[in-house]
Amino acid sequence: MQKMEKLTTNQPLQDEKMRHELALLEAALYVAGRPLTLKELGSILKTRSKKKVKNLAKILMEEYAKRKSALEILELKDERYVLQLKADYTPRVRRLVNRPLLSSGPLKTLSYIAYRQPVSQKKVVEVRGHHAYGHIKLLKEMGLVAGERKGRSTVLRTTEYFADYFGLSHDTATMKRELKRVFEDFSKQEKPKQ
Amino acid sequence: MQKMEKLTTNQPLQDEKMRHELALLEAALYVAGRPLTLKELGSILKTRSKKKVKNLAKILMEEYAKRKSALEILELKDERYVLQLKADYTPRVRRLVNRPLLSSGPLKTLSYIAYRQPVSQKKVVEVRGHHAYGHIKLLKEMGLVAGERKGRSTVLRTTEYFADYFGLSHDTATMKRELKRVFEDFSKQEKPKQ
Amino acid sequence: MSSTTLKKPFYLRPPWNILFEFHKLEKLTPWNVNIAYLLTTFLKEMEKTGQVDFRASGVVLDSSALIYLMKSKLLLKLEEPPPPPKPPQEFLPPPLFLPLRYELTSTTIKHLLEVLDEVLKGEKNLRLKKIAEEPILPTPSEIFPQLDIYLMEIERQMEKLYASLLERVKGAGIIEFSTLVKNVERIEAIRTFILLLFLAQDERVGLWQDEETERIYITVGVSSAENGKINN
Repeated sequence: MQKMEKLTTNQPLQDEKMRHELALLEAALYVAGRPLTLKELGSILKTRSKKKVKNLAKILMEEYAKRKSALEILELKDERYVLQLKADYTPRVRRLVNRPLLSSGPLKTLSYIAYRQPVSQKKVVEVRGHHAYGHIKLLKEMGLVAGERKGRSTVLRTTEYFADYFGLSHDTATMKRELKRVFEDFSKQEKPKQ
Repeated sequence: MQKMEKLTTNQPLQDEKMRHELALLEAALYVAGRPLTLKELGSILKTRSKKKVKNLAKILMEEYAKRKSALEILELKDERYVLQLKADYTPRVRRLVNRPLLSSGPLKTLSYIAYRQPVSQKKVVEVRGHHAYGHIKLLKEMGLVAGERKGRSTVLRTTEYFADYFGLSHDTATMKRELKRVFEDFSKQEKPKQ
Repeated sequence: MSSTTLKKPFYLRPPWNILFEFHKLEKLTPWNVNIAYLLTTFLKEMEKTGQVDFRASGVVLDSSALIYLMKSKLLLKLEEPPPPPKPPQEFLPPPLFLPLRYELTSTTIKHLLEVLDEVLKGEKNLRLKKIAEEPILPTPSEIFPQLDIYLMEIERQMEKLYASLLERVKGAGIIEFSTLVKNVERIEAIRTFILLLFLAQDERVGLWQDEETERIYITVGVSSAENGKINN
């Protein structure tokens, strides 16, 4: 808020225009429920200036970060932006979601694959049990995991869609580091509660 | 914000607790995407005090109203609360919305249940074919349809969420009249085209 | 020592007692038992005390064999390759919950009604198909739920037949039943006759039969009073 005031103190009209543009961005991100590119956001704002969209998106991101909201706006690797619920709140409100979500079994299999990738299907089933075959099928159907035949075995890894969905790097090594951090944060949060 | 500060200046811990509760409310309203009752909101906050939930909801509503957001929280007449996009923004961002609620098969089954409700599952399957079992499962998971055992058969009807989604009355008889009327108007409009 | 100890045979005292207490024997590490020493001293003691007891010797033999068996089992076990070292506990990351994002959906009430239109057409076809499959006179238990539809259908067929009769006799006149059902299937002829009965009951046509030829005649567009009644 401060930043904005500084920028626009002497331009009340400009300020109002900007507020409207920020609200439009917010509206776009809210209804889409998926990452939007600068181009898509620009088309809503009726501008071709990527720079302008980027600046506005940054301001909106900061505003969201400042107010202690349950929602966050993230910038993904390839200059895409997404509005979503902060992961911390997911377990508490999951049951209000009106669409089928993956249950914790397939999600555990997914995190194992993400963490150990590239990993053989055999290994995944060994660690996660026979149900994992069904989980892998489901995860493939959802486009989160891809399998590649190597000789007699299948090697599994997560897809780019997966990385985007979680706002993670497309580079496997970097992603695994990022995931490690996520898991560590997660265990820290979980333990005191139990 | 001012109100909150006044309330909790001397209770930084209390303040933090309240911020967390407000964020939980926001999370619940965001992911549900439909009006939630005080009871539903209370279950997320793990409280049975409707008064407490109501107070928190009011504070959140005011906060949303203060920041010039594209989103608003409204209190409906039956003490339900909803987070939604302000109507002004809909036309500008509508073209980003391209995912249907349901694919055509399940939507057909839903429309039939809505029109004929309360209707036995047997009858639905008879008219819609055996795929309808899967459709009904999905519709139940999505909270659009509810089933009730009556002797040896299951009677299906639509839920309040269904009514809210399509902007219809919660009262079944009224809803059916509304649907019938809209349907007749619709058929009249459609015919000249053919 | 008390007198009871003295009465006990020597071999129930240590170290030989171990050979007589199987439950203890099984718990021992067999390598700690010196069988040769136990057996030699057992024999010497027996000679010395003169307490020769073959049952005791038998038990000693049995116990010795058991200890040897335990030793050999252990030896065989040593031959087996050592179990592979347990792999370090695999780290199982917690479930990765997908970020929740609200997404406005594009389905409107108009879509719902569009598909409803199709579904209701399907329902209607199904109903008609059912009627066609059912016998003309449904079994009594089914009459009631289907009655309206059944009667509606009869009426529709009656109108159709009446219209066709009017056309054939060009407004008013007589037509022979056999002419009416010429080249139609037997079942269709029967259906037509039943419909004629309904029409006759409504006094819209007259039916009569020539007693000699047994031919049936239908009068159309003539008042019922002038018509003959069906002759049996």
